[in-house]
Formats: sequence, structure tokens, C-alpha cells
Amino acid sequence: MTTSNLHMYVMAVPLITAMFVNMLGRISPKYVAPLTLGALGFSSLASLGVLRQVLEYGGYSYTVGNWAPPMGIELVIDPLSALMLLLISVVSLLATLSALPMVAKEQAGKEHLFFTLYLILIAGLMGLVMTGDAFNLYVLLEITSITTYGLIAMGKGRAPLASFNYVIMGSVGACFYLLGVGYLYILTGSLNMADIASILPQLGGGAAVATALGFILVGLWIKMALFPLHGWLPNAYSLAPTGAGLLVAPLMTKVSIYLMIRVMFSVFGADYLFVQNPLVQSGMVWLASAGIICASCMALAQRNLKRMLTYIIVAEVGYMVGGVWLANSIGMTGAILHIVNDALMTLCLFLVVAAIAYRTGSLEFDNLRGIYKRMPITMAAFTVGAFSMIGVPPTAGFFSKWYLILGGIEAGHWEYVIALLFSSLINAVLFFRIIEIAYFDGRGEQGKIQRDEAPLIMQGPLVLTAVALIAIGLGSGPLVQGIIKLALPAGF
Amino acid sequence: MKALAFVATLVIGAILLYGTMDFPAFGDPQSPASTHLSSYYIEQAIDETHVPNLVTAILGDYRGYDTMFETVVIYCAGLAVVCVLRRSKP
Amino acid sequence: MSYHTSIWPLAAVLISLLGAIPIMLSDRRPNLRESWTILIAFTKVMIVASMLPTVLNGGGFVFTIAEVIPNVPIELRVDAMGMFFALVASILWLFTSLYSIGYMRALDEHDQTRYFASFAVAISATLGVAFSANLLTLYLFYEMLSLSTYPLVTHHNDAEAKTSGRKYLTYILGTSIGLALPAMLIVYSFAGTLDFKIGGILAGTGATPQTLALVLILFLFGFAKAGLMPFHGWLPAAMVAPTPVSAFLHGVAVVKVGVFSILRVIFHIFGPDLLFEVNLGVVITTIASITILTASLVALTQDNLKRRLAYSTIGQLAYMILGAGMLTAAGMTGGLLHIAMHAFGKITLFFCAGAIYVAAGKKYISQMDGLGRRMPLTYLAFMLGSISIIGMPPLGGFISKWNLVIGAVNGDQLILLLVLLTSTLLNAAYFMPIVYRGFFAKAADPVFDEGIKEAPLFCLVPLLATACASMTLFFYPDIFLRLAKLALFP
Amino acid sequence: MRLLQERTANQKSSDSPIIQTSVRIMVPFIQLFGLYVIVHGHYSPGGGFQGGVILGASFVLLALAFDLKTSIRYMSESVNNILGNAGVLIFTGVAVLCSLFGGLFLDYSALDVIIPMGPIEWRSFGIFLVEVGVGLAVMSILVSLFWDLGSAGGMDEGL
Amino acid sequence: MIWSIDLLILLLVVFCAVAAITVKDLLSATVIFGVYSFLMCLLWAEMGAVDVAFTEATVGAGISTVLFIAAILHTSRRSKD
Amino acid sequence: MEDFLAIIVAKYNYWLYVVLMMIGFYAMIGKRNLVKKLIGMNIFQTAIILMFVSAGAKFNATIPILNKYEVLKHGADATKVVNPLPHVLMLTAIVVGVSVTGVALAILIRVYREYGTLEEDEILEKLGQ
Repeated sequence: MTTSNLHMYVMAVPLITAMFVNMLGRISPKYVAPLTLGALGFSSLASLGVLRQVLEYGGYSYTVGNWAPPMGIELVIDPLSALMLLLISVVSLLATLSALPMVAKEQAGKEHLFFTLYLILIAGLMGLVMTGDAFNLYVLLEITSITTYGLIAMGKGRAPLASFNYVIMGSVGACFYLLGVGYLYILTGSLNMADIASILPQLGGGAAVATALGFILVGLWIKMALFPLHGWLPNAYSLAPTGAGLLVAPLMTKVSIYLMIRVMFSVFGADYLFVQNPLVQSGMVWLASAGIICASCMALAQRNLKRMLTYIIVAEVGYMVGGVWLANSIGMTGAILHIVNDALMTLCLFLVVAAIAYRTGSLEFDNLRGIYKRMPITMAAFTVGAFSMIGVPPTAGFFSKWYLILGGIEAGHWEYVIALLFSSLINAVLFFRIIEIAYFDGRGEQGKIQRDEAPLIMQGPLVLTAVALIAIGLGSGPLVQGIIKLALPAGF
Repeated sequence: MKALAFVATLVIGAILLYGTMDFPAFGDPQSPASTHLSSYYIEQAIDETHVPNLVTAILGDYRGYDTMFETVVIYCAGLAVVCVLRRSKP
Repeated sequence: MSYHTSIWPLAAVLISLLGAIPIMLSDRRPNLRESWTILIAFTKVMIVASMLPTVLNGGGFVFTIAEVIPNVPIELRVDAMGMFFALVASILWLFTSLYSIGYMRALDEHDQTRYFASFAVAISATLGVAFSANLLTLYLFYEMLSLSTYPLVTHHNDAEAKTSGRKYLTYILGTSIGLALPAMLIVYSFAGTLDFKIGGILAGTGATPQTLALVLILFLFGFAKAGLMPFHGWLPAAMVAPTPVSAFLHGVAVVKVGVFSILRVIFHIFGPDLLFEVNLGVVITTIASITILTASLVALTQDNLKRRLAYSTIGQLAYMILGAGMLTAAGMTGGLLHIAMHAFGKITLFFCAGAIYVAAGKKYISQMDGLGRRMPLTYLAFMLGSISIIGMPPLGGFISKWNLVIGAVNGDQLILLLVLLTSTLLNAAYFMPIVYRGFFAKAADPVFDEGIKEAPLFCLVPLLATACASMTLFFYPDIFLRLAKLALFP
Repeated sequence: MRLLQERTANQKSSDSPIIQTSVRIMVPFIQLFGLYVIVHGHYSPGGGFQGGVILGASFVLLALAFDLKTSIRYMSESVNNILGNAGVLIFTGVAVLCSLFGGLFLDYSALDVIIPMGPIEWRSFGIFLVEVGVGLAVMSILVSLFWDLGSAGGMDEGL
Repeated sequence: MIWSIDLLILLLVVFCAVAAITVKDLLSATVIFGVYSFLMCLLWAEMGAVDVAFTEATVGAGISTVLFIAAILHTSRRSKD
Repeated sequence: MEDFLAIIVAKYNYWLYVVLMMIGFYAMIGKRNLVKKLIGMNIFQTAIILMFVSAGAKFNATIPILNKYEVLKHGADATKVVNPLPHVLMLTAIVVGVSVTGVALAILIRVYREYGTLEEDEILEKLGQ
């Protein structure tokens, strides 16, 4: 076989390193950092190689165990999954840099356990974006879920309760997904996505296919916290230990959206989804719009930075789901671009959260007064992240929003356009409220506030992410033309 | 709350029942699930792996990738419980 | 018209953006910091001026920064219209820098570094707007300007400043995201490009008149920096900022950026021909006329000098849009020219207001009786400025207003003529009493006013210079006239 | 506090010599059966997972009949941890090894390079290796699950 | 596979499931759940899924129940519904 | 009526799995006791497993463990052997189920430590204070 195994190593190295982190970390916590960083660094480089390879020679399918696809498990490495692979590895590498001091502070004595789960979670996410098998997807989904349950429950106070609610909701979601897969299996006798896709049209729709679609999608929606099913997310993410939030918040929902795209277009096909069921399609856009507006409004009511961000995550999910269901190529481009951008924006803001939590330990708005004087670099990065969330050019967030709105205009879904604009405005209010507190309050406090930045290892990724946001914004032309155009699912 | 849960349960049950309408009859050897992949496994697995227990053959080889992650899942569960519960010893 | 690829446009924009860095770094050393400010301002004028001859000869420069969206790069292009605005902005910035130093030092303000840095970013954004080659680039710099002026508005850090800052952002960001952005996207979805092109890009794209009208209205109100009613509320609120900010940004740069953006849209996105065809000029002129009259009337009632100037600005801005909306050659020229003429006049007035505050600590017109005798030079400049705004010879304002009147006559739009004349009377009515009371009224508390002298030299020189410039423009309006003609009828 | 006393009272009552002795006798047989299930997975129902659970159950039984400390004496915590890691490592290691030796991920026949015994036999043997890994991992994880849940994380007397 | 036995066990399973979620004492509920698992495992063995049945017997009826009991002994037995 | 009965008889397994699933689902979202929720989750999972296993069942078929030498000589008859694939999938599902249960129980103990109760409404009451 000439096919390269590189993408397998991207996933396998963090997985195997996890065991070593667990074993060696028991002996001394000093082994944890080099192992984790080394594995993720390797993954980042390797996934870059995979992406280059895919862009040069086109996507390919990989047969695990050398069994031809419907028998064995197939992995699909196309530009979209290669892009996601790179995104996951880079985001997790940056998040880890900041998580290391944070975990050492919050979870002293449990670093090795934390980072074992953490690395397995990353490996699970990487496996998720590669897989082309419906059941394998379920298993990987459960890996990511269980690790996340554990990571979140490590938090203090109310965290276990939030985590328990997440367990229940997550199990319902996973079970629904499995139900859908079961229906598909009973109908087609296959678990391979491409194979199912080739058999489904012969069945000609029907009640069972529709039920399968419904349950698979609802399962994934619960996992991605789409609006009416989002109840578990704000508590779970805001109460999670900061180190876990750094990884979970930017990646989990985005990967779920990727999975939705994968399942929708690799299994059911654009024709079945959009042409045969136009009502569902426009209904979904309405739902996404409602979700954006409601989540934005709920974000307004929060008085805690981290909690506010979790509601923004819910709103952003609405952006991407709406973009996918607009059923045109511009909307789809916007959704995929927004997956990348939103992962980085959320990462940037959560890195800021981590840096502030590291120094002050509190994220209530009232305690952020004059924080600019204390942590100027952190707050500068926060400003860039906030601008990106609002959608101020030339930060990355503007350009994905551009495509999404354009897609909405093209599809004639004005409610979606209005929802996006409304949410941008709300975001402006949300973030300027904090900027006002951070920059212009706190003059009344006596004495000059000393500069007290987070350690360099936390600042580095922060600055890097902020710069990346602007760089991706300016480079979004080549990004869209060179990668995302190739990554659009078939039929666009 | 309970009433809502009850209604949701009924709705979901009804949808699932509605979905089963298209299913092949129970125990039918000609259903797609029993013909498409499974006949390949039954006929070829022993030739290809020399393992008489088909379930083991599929579990360990054809779908070994799943099984690997299954092991990782339970490993994670063990770790997660330690993370969540165990008080760190001095 | 041929454009050379050149780094100069980028240099002109970036110099003050990068200049913000040394300004921030020399936080502890005010002298060094202010030398930087002046040095950068001077270099900037030089760079802009060096490009002037080429533009006057019908050439131009272009520089592409990044290709971000298909057919829409982030691109800077120096054409006549951009040059026109850039020239005004960069020259006035030089004066404002000098004036700021005097003002801030005299009042011993806090956070001066933040002030100067934000100022540098703001002027950078202003030039960016001037040199934008397409609507996206313009929008980018427009937002940058909004955000960089926010710290200036909230400069005082107190409750009033914060309320004003909030109001400012709500209006400016709200309209630009809520109205201008969708308008831009609709244009893009029709035309497939956002490039500024003489004659417009919307003609022949199949957009219905209703859509065009919608887009036009979205743009008119979306660029709320132009202060068209009812989206003018931010301007009086923003007057809590230090006076140089009001003078330069809210008298010149920010508001003119709004007007400039609208003119760009009218001239180079829609194109006068298309507007004429579907008869949309009426929409523009109606909105502008209402704004002119209402703002002038409100200005009459204001006692706070800066607020009166703010309302005057709102009215004057609408003149420029009114001129463009006439869709006649003279009208459009007049509208464009009024950007320059009003800028020199209004900045003088604001400088004077600041000088009065520095020297006498007075904000309200009713307290200023007899002050002209204590500060004769300041009041002289104030008089010149107001004459220019009213539009009487021998000051620059006359030229643009004359063109506007001609435009109204040529277009057989007698109602507009009436509007122009009425508002001129109103202008006189709210400016002349100030001058009159300054020179001739008896001071209420002469003993208290005893110690008042002219403002410091750093304040006084710039305001005299701009007043003189305003007068010079009446006699030598050539450069601006030629640029305006080049911009409109190449 | 009262709950704790009740629990210790329960503890006493369950310390019956009959149960303890029979468990002591049964445990080796259960473990033998567990090993059999793992090893014989190719030919009969069972395999790594079921065998691992049975092995784990033997330790759980010990912990139930005596107390947690006794079961920890039989298999210390760190040994348990190493076994668990080793189990998963065997599986993933074999998988990666396959790809390192020129095959695809988890393609056991590629290991023919190391000991040439035919690709099909290697598949059979590969499955066996993997099952052993699964068995080890499952056993140790179940034991640790019970230890933690049974003592609420304290690793003391247990139930 | 004999469908009448099948049906009988299925009905018992449903009965156990209902009992497991209605019984007020959690320890009883857990034990009933163990019975449920065991019946399930019979059902599967009878359908020819010996491996699944074996696993369910060891896990569902064995380990799961033990874990449940362990957790309940450390928390509380009572349930309001 | 005949047809209807025929449908019921032909698919009684699927029907009963739906009933079990409904019981489990109701317990998960309707019951207020956290342990009951977990029991419901397990019932839900076994219901799904039942569905999969039913999908693989065949009338008059043997278990999927064959005689190696016989098969190597004569080959196997696919209609006479139960479909092994769903069994494999469900082994995995069972493992996943017990893993989730384990983690959930651990979290439960933490919740109890924090609030001293396992009733959702009582916990909410305590949170409200």
C-alpha cells in the first residue's frame, strides 16, 4: 500500500502519549508537560502535512486493518476533515500551553489524570473528524463525552451537578444517534456512510429513513447545544475547571457541527435533505435564527464573563447550523469558515478568561474594574477577540459572517440575516460593556495598580491567537479559495 | 414537568413506531441487515482470520478500530471516576 | 485614468498607525511623545502632498493589501476624490496636533498617552477611508475610526463621558452593523463586486427601483457619522470629549468620513445617472433638507457653545449630501467642495471654543459677554470662521455655497433654493450674536474676567492659521476645485 | 456520622467466616475461569471483555467479603494502574506497530515481518494479543471503579 | 428460537422495567434492574446472541448492579418517585 | 384486522423495544431522583441493544460460532447463521453503557456530598437559597 499512515499518527500519538502521561505522571508531575506538548506538537506538524498532502493529491479513503470499506471501517480524509484535523491539533496545542499552569494551580496532584483525559479527548475529536463509519462515530462520540464528563466534574461546587445534567443530556443525544444508526442499519444492512448513501436512494425515502434522519440529527443537536436543546451547555462549560473549558469550549460544538455536515451530506445527501424536504430546510433556518436571537438575549442577562461566553457559544452554534441549512454554497462556505474562525475566537476569549482567572480568580464583571491597567496585553488580546466576535473587519469573524449573511440574502432567508445582524449588535453591547469596565472604570481606586500579567506561557498562546485572528481575516481570501472551496461537501 | 416528559415520551415513541413500519419482519433471513454485510462475514471471516467465533473475528479484526476505542472508553471511565472521586493522598 | 501600483498610499495610512507604537512607548516622557506626534503629522502631510501632482495630472496610485473575498480585495487607491479628502484631513491634523499639545498641557489632562495614541489611529483610519478602493475597505476603516474614537469620547472616565461613549457607539456601531453592512451585502449580491467605479456599479444589475431605494436609505442612515436626522444624536453627546477631539474628529474627520462615505456611495456605487433615472435624488434631498432646517433651528436654542457648534455641524453636513442629491454638476461639485470649506471654517470655530475654555474656563454662550475684548485674536478668528460657515465672501464657504445655489437653480429645484437661503439666514442668526456679544455686550462680572488673556501660543497659532487658510481658500480654491472636477467628471 | 456508624455495624455483621472461607476458595477458580474466557475467546463465547470482567469480579468479590484493604493487598493500586495502562497500550501499540511495519493501522498481517507465520495466522494471533490487552484493561479498570465507588474515593474500608 | 418464550420473556422484561423505575426504595430498584438485565440476557441468548448475552450477564446483572449498590450505600436509598 | 395482527406478530420485538425505550426515556427526563434517571438511562440503552440484536436475529439459525475445519472445507450458509455484526456493535455499546454508568455514579456521589440529597427538586431548592 502506498497510502500514508500520517493521519493515523496524528490521532494515535496523543492517544498513546495519554497512557504514558498517566504512568509517568504518577511518579512525578514534571513529566506531564513535555509529554503532552510533545505529542500535540507532533500532531500539529503531522496534520499540517496531511492537509498539504490532501490539497496536493486530493482526498482519500483509508481502510483500517486493510479491509475493503463496507466490511472494515473506513476513514475519510478529504480537505474538510484535514482542515478540521489541523484546527483541532493547533487549537489544542495552544490551549494546552495555557492549561498547564492553570491545572497545576487548580488541580494540584491530579495533573496526570487531567492530562490523560485531556489527551484522549483530543484523540477522540481527531478520530471523529476522520471517521467514515456511522457506528465508529458513535463510539468516538462517547469517548469525547465521557472524557468531558470527567473533566467538567473535576470542577468545584456546582460543577458535578452540571456535569450530571450533561451526562443525562449527552446520553440521550448519543442514544438518539445510535437509534438513528440502528434504523439505517436495519434498512440498509450497512454502517459505512458511503455505502449507506449509495443504498438509500433505492429505498426512496419512506418513514423509516425520515425517522433515522430525525433521530441522528436530534442526537447531534443535543451534542452541539442547538437552541432549544442547549440547556446543559452554559452550566457545564462555565463551571468546568478553567483548563478543561479551554479545550472543550472552542472545539466540542464545532466538531459536532462538522459531524452534522458529514452525516447530512455523506449519508443522506443534499438532494434528500433540501430538495425533497424544503419545509424542513426552511424550518431549520428559522430555528437557527430563533436560537441566535434567544441565546444572544440570554447572554445579555449574565454578570459573569465565562457564563456570558457560554451563551455566545450557543448563539454561534445557531450561526453555523443556519449556514449549513441555507442550502447554498455561500452559506456552506460561511459555515465552514465560521467553524475555523469561531474555534479561534472562542479559544482567544477563553484564554483571556484563563489568564484573568489565574491572576484574580474571579470573572464577575464587578471584579474586572480597571483590569486593563493590571493586564494590558491580555486585555488587548481580549479586545481583538471581542472585535472578531462582533464582526469588525479585518478580524476573522467579519468574513465568515459576511459569507453567512450573503448566503442568507441569496437564499432569501431574511429572518436569518436579521438574526445575524441582531446578534452582532448584541455582541457589541456585551463586549463594550466589559471593555468599558476594564478600561474606563477603576480610576477611583486609590494608588496606582501594578502590572500583573499572567505567566508567559499563558500570554504566548493568547497573543498568538489574537494575531492569528487578524491574519486569518486578512488571509480569508486564499483560505476560502484554496481550502474551503475544496472542502465543500459534494453537491455544492 | 412530569406531564411534559410524558408527552415527549409518547411523541418519541409514536415516531419510533411510525419508523418501524418500513422495517422488514423480525427474524427474516432476507432482510437487508442479514444479507448485505453479514453474509460476507459469515462466509469469509473464517477463511480470512481462522477464528471460528465470528463475533470475536469481527470484534478483533474487521472492526478492531471500534474495539480499540471501546477499550479506551472504559479506560477513560476508570480515570474519570478517579479524577472525580478520589481525594488526593498526601 | 491610469493607476500605478505603489506603496505610498499604504505608507500614508500606516504611518500614523505605526506611529501609535512609539507614542505609547514614550508614555513617561511627554516631550518625546509630542515630538513624535508632530513628526508623524508632518510626514503624513508630506506623503499626501507628494502624491498630489500625479493625481492632478489625472493619474493615481493603487495598493492591494489582501484579497479577502472574491472580487473584493482590501485595496487602497488614490484617486481625485480620495486625494481631496486626504489633503483636507492631513493638513488639519497637523494643526490639530499642535493645538492638542497646547490644550492638553494647559488643562493638565490625564491619560494623555492614550489620547495621542487613539488620535493617531483615528487619523490613520480617516486616511484609510479616503484612499479606499472599494466599499469593503471603506467599511473596514470606517469601523476602525469608530472604535479608535471611542476612547477619545470617554476620555474623562466619568459617568457623563461613559454615557456619551455608550450613546456614540450605539449610534455609530449600531447603524454601521445594522444598516450599512446589510446594504453592502445586498449590493455585493447584485453586482458581485464592491469596487468604486465612476458611473457606479449598480447600473444594469437588474436591481429593482424598490431595492435601490431600500439600499440607498440603508446607506444614508447606515453611515450615521454623517449625522443625518434622526441618527444625529451621537454628535452633541460626543461633545463631552476634549475640545481638540471635538474640533478635529467631530468637526472634521469623523463626520466628514460619514459624508464622504455617502458621497462615495452616491457617486461610485449608484452613479448619478442611475439615481436620476429612478428619481432617487428626491429621497436624498428631502432627508437632507429636513436635517438642515431642523438642525439649524435646534442650534439657535443651544447655550453651550460646543453643542451649538455640533448642531451647526449637523446642518452643514446635510448641505454636502443635499448637493450630491441634486444630481446636477454644480450641485455635486458644491457638495464635495463644502467638505473642504466647512472643514477649515468649523475647525477654526472649535479651536476658538477650546481656546476660550482654556483661557477663561467658560462653556456657555451666556457667560461670554464682553470676552471678545479680552481675547481679540480668538474672536476675530471666530468671526471669520462663522462668516465662512454662513457662506459670505470673502471666505471659502462662499464658493461651495454658491455652487450649491447654482446647482439648485440648474436643476430647477426651487424648493431646495429656498431651503438653502432660509438656512443661511438661520446660520447667521445663531452665529452672529456670539460675535456681537463678545465684542459689544457688557461683561456680567468684569472683576472676575480681569485676569483673562489670550490662550497659550500652541492654541492660538493653529486657530489663526486655519482662519487664514479659510480666507485663502476663497481666493485660491484652485486645487480643491480641480480635484472636485477630476473626481466627478474625469 | 450516624450513617458511618451504621455502616460499620453492617461491616461487622457481614464478616461471616463461611462467606470468607468460601470466597477464599472460589477466587482462584473464578480467576482461572476468567483467563480461560479470554484465551478461549476464539472458539467459544467470550473474549477479552467478558474475561476481564470476570477477573475484575473476583477482586470485587474479595472486597465485598472482606474489605477493600484485603483486595488492595492482593493487587496493589499501582500494579492495577500499570496493568490498566498496559492493557490499552497493548492494543494501541499493536495497532501502531502494524502501521509502522509497513501495513495499515490495525492490519495484523503486516506483523508477519517480525515472526513469519503467515498473514492469516497473524490475524488470528493479532486478535488474541488484542483480546489480552482488552482483558487486562477491563479487569483493572473495573477493580478501580469498584474501589472508588465502593469507598466513595477514600480507598478505606469500603462498603 | 421459539416465539412464545420470546414473548413471555419480553413481557416480563417490560414488567421489570416498569417496576424498576416506580419502586420507591432505590436498593430494590437496583435489584429489580439486575433481574431485568438477567432476563434481557436470557432473551438475547435465546436469539442467538451468545456473546452479547454473556457480556450482559457479567456487566448488566453483575458489575452494573454492584456499582449501583455501592453508590447507593454511599448516598441515600430513599426516592420520592 | 388480519393484516394488522400480522404486522404486530411480525414485528413484536420492535414494538416491545419501543415500549422499553419509552420507559427508559421517561425515567431519564421525567423522574426527579438522579439514581432513577440513571436506571432509566440503562433501560434506554438495553432497549437499543434489543433493537440491534433483533435486527440480527434469524428464524432457525445457529449461533455465530462455527466449526472452523468444516467451514474451511465446505464454506458456510449465510441464512443458517445469526448475523454476527449487530452482536459486535452491541458488545461495544454495553461497554460504553457501563462506562457512562460508572462515571455518572461517581458524579452522583459528589453531588450527594455537595447537597446531601439525590432529589432534583430538593437540590434546586438548596441552590435557590
